[in-house]
Amino acid sequence: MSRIGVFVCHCGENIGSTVDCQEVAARCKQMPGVVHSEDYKYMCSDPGQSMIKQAIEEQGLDGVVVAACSPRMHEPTFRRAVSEAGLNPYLCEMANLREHCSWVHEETDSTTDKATDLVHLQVEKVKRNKPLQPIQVPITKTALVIGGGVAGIQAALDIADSDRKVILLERSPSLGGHMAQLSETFPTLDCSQCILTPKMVEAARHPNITLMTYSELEHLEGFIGNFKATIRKRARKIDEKLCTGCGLCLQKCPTRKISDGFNEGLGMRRAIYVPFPQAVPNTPVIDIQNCSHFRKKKCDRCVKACPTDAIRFEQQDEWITVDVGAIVLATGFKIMRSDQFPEYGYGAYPDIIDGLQFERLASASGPTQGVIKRPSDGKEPETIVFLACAGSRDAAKGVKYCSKICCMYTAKHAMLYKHKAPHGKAYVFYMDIRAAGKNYDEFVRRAIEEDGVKYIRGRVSRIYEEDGKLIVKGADTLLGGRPVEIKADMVVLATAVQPNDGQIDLARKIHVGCDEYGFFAEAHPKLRPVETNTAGIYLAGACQSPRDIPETVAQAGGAAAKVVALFSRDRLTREPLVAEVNRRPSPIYSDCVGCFLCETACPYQAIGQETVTDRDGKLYKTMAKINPGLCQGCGTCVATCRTKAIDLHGYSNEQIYAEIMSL
Amino acid sequence: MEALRTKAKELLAQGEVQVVIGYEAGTAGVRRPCFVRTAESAIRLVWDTNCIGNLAGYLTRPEIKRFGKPAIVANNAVLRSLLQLVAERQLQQDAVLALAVAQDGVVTELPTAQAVEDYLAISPGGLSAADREKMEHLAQLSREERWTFWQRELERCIKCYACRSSCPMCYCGHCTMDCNRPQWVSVPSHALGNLEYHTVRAMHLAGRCVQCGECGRACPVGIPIHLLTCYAEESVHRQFGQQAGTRAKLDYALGAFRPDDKESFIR
Amino acid sequence: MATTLKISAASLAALFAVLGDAGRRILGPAEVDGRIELKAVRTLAEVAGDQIQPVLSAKETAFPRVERLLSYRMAPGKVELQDYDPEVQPTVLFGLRPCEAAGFNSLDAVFNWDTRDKFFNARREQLTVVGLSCTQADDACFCTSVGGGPGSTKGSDILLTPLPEGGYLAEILTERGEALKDLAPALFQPANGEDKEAMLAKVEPSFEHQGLAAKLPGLFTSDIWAEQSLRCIGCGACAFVCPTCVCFDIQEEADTKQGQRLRCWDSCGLRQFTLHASGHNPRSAQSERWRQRIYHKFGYFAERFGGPMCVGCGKCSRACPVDMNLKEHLTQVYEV
Amino acid sequence: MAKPFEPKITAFVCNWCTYAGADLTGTSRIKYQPNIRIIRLPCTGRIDFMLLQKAFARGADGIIVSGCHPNDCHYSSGNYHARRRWMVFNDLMEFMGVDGRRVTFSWVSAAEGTKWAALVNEVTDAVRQLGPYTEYQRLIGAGVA
Repeated sequence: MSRIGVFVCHCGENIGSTVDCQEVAARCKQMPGVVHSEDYKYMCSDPGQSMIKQAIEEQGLDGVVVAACSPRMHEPTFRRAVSEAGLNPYLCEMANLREHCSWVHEETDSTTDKATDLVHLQVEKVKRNKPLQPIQVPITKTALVIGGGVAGIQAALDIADSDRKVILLERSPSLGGHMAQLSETFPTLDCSQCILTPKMVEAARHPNITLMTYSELEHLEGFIGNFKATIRKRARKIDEKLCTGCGLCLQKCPTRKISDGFNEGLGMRRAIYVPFPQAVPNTPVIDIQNCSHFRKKKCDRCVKACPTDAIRFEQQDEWITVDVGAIVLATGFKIMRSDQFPEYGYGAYPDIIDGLQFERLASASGPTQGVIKRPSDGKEPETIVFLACAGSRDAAKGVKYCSKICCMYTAKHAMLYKHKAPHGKAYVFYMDIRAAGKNYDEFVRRAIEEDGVKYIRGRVSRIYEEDGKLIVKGADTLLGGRPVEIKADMVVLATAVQPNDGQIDLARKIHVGCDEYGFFAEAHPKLRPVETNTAGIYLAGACQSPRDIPETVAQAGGAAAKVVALFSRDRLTREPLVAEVNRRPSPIYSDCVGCFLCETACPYQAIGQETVTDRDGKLYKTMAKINPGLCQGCGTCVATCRTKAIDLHGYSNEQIYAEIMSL
Repeated sequence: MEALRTKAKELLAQGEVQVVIGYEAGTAGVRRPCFVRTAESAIRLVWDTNCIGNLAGYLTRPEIKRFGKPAIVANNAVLRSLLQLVAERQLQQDAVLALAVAQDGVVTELPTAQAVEDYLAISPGGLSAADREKMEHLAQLSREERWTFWQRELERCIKCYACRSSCPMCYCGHCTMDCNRPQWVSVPSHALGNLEYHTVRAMHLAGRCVQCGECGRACPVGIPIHLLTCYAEESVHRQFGQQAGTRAKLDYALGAFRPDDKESFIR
Repeated sequence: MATTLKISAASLAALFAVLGDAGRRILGPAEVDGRIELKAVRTLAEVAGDQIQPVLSAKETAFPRVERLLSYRMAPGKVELQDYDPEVQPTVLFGLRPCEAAGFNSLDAVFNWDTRDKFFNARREQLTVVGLSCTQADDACFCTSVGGGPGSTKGSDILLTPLPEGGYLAEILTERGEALKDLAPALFQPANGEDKEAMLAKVEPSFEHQGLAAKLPGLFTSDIWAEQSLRCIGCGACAFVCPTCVCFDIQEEADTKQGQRLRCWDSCGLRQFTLHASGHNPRSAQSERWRQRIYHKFGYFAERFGGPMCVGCGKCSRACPVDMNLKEHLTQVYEV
Repeated sequence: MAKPFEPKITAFVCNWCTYAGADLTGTSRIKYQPNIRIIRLPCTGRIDFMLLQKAFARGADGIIVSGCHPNDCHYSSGNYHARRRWMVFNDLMEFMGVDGRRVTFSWVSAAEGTKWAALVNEVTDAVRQLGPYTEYQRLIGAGVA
């Protein structure tokens, strides 16, 4: 017979005012197996915890139910207390009398009845609890950072500087990400490349960092401390070891008119190319969709031009498997494209551009060498209209959130334009100016007050072309909605920041959650902002939600700190609430029949197989085996298993059954 | 029938298989399972339209496995069971030689699961027209009438487990019904125990039932229990597309999902 | 004490009304949705005529498939037990075949062997068996091989045998039968040397049960059990329909505070029947379970009670999903 | 006078969304009817249909099953597996004539404290309206001699 102790907490008035705690404690004494039951004002307080410990020692309790607040609140507290009294911590359960009872019901008999039932449920459960030992797993002290933008670079450098190995993965041919495309950065207007490229170079040269560009994560299995990542290294068609980055091949390539992605379609590149002059690594890539060698089976000019014979048309993609202990997701963002806006012509007008295109126009290394020119005719615009919140905070566009960076970069864009063309006119349509950040509001004020950018509060309802001008029709809501019409030469849309392409697929591959928009979900919005719900996978930068550079860098450092903290230990301790395939004496060995229907139901690939052989080594039985390191304890396999050979520690069949039977 | 006997004789004589699982003449015209282990006794085998039982259940029984490699006289139900058993790793791909017998008595040797799959692709079996009619009739009744119908039927159940024992997919050594810690399903054949038993059985066969109807035929008290498992299987097929016993590779609908699975009842 | 009388069809029909008025429940073979079941009837017309026998046996009337033995309630430091006394209505089992009627003799023997089973006897004492001799038999029948016959009086309180000229010969065999007759003595007439055998079915003996019993000790290690049981799928249908099988399982249905103890049918054919908690199973193969079934019925039981625990009704053979024909199997054993 | 009928509602919820959502209901002090008893499980994927069956066998008049919205599962796909299982179970229950109005499946996230309270109230009211589930409860003890 069990010896269960029940401890009913009043939580001050929180429980006590609607539940008759004394009565609940008295009724619990009548429950079979309960040998001790008492109530107290604050069970979580020191004296409260001492009561529990004392009862365990004096009464020889073999199970404890604390009827108090939500177990999500104080379960660790009471489990610790119980273990300090020498009882296995997993022999303690909590009945949620506060959040699920006293706070949601009035003071009536039925509330006290319900409280009693809730305790009874846990009493029956705890009788069937088993002492559990934490699971220890080793840690592979190498991190995988996915994404080679500023977030990934920073995270990789911070981890590498702590003397841990890092694999930095980038899907494009070069590190740099969106930051490499930017002209100047707010609020200091320092040149983006000037501050980023040294970091890129440092990352590439760092002895602890293995750089893998033009590569993507294909498959991930494993668990915190013990991931196995399969990486697809795409063929550049260049022998990276031989290539010196001299660039002769680039000049000889006859296919020149390919829209240049780095320049956001505003420039051209060749079929063999380096995305931008400061690319890291500085090794070209052959774009086989456009290369004549692959399209027409002729042309080998690059081969002839190459002084080191580094061109490898036959080169194939490689799949590389690496063991890593932690993963930082820094996959960045994309922006909504201007063709998403019917009211602005669905992208039909070439002079309606998005923010990243403007960055390229303003960049000294851009297609116009930093001179702002209209894409349509190359003329320098005399009037530019900037539209903030293009798509953001717009439920109809599926983007209910604020993209956060647009207010600042729009001010920056207007300011840059005014610096380049002091006589030009710059208008900004905005909904609200959100410039919360160090020196941010000052920056916007400067644009307005010093540089004469005209801010109009209101939305633009329509843009159309007339006589070579873009007619921007809007309203000034500060002037009572007075219609405003501006004849502009160019319009810049500060389009919404969105999760990167393929992010949801990646999330699924690595088993992390996404929010409703597809941004990676953090484990807790406030208290665990750089962790995901999958242990060992951390977040940095705009893949989680829109962020500016300082925030991104700070978060990357935070994620790196988490990785380094994880790697500071040799072994990892995990909660033992995992599933297990039962064992029986021979000749049965287990109730598992080896149908492996559970295998695909497991979200973590934690189910493998085990063979049982007889004394002569002959195969007797093949059955499922759950890797306790991989298992996260969801219990989907338990519900799938027909023979009930699988059970889940902490939520076992016997425990749940007993709970139901107590009702 | 002669073709079958000749084939069996040949296979046994050449030692290609050690046992042929087939049908023989039983009491009063009944066709019952038999296990032919010598070429001489191949004469026992019969094949006619009365050979409707699903013999595949014997493939996983230790008593039969002991003989060595089996050939099995196969109607469509046997073939589908065979594929599902391979998918569920209860049989190796080429562990069984299936002897598919057509209406005209022509015997086709199907040595691998792949061959069975190809053969079934041409002539898939499925729910019989009579069963489909019964099922549709039930579906048209009101919810209360269906409840009454099933309660009246299940009342007769004596829990002899003939349904379970006859089912080729009920190969589990330790059935849920035998779990007593905890006792998920009431053992006695009282009203609750019977309802629980048959619900669990149907759920456990959802996505796995090859719709052979063997359980219904086996029931000594004539409960059309196969309608339950067949319905669960139909439900899976209708909602998710998978069909048990059509592929040798496991494709268990309830061990998979699509993020956009459509339902209309979750609030 | 046996007296032989006669009763006309009309009088028999009238007897039903008398029994009903006397508060007797009458159970008889009747048609339900095309099946023959033993069910409550009020008139002779409801009783199915042209049929061999129902699938399930009448043992359920004394040994139900699930019956409560006791219930209990737990409180801190104590358990309150409550005994259970079955309440049974006086019942007439009308139209049981002689084989099924004979089955009650087996049940009586087991349930009163070393201890008087309260539950069985409470129900059994309320039963009056009115047997009805067989005018037809099928390939499963073998009563004559196990000491019975289509007109055997074993186990019946009254045995009715149809007569060619109509009506029935009524053998009043026991006090219970006498008491039933005395409810309406005027409905019966004295017999007049009618030929009981005239309409009886012909069931040729296939083997001889004492001879079979004598053979068994030497056949324990024979291959015949494995050979015969190859197609056996190990369900419990045979035992559950059998009028003499008495094995049961005790189940406890309980929650945290109260529970009841139930007795349910069980079968030696089921693998779990002998499965130990350790995982060891002394009868792990189906052949061993099949052998046990035969040995129990024709060996051990016969040693203890002087005759086989089988009435040759053939219910098991008819219920078997894979045609395990008992007559055929026993004949094989006998002929070894 | 006999006490008016109060339905017995059993809920099976996942730890990460609905249990947390119900916690939020509490923290927000939103009131709902006290008929419900919650059984906490790690994930809807753990919720075997036999749990529901057993709850009815214990005399539940109504059952709530709830977990994370699709795409929000703490275990990434436990709820998707659960959804499929329920889709078949729901269908089978209907075929067997079990009263589908007695079982409510729902998604309640950790942020939906209000939804939880509304759901519990709706289900409690609806089941009170339906009355005790006598059809099923009649089975308890039936068939025992």
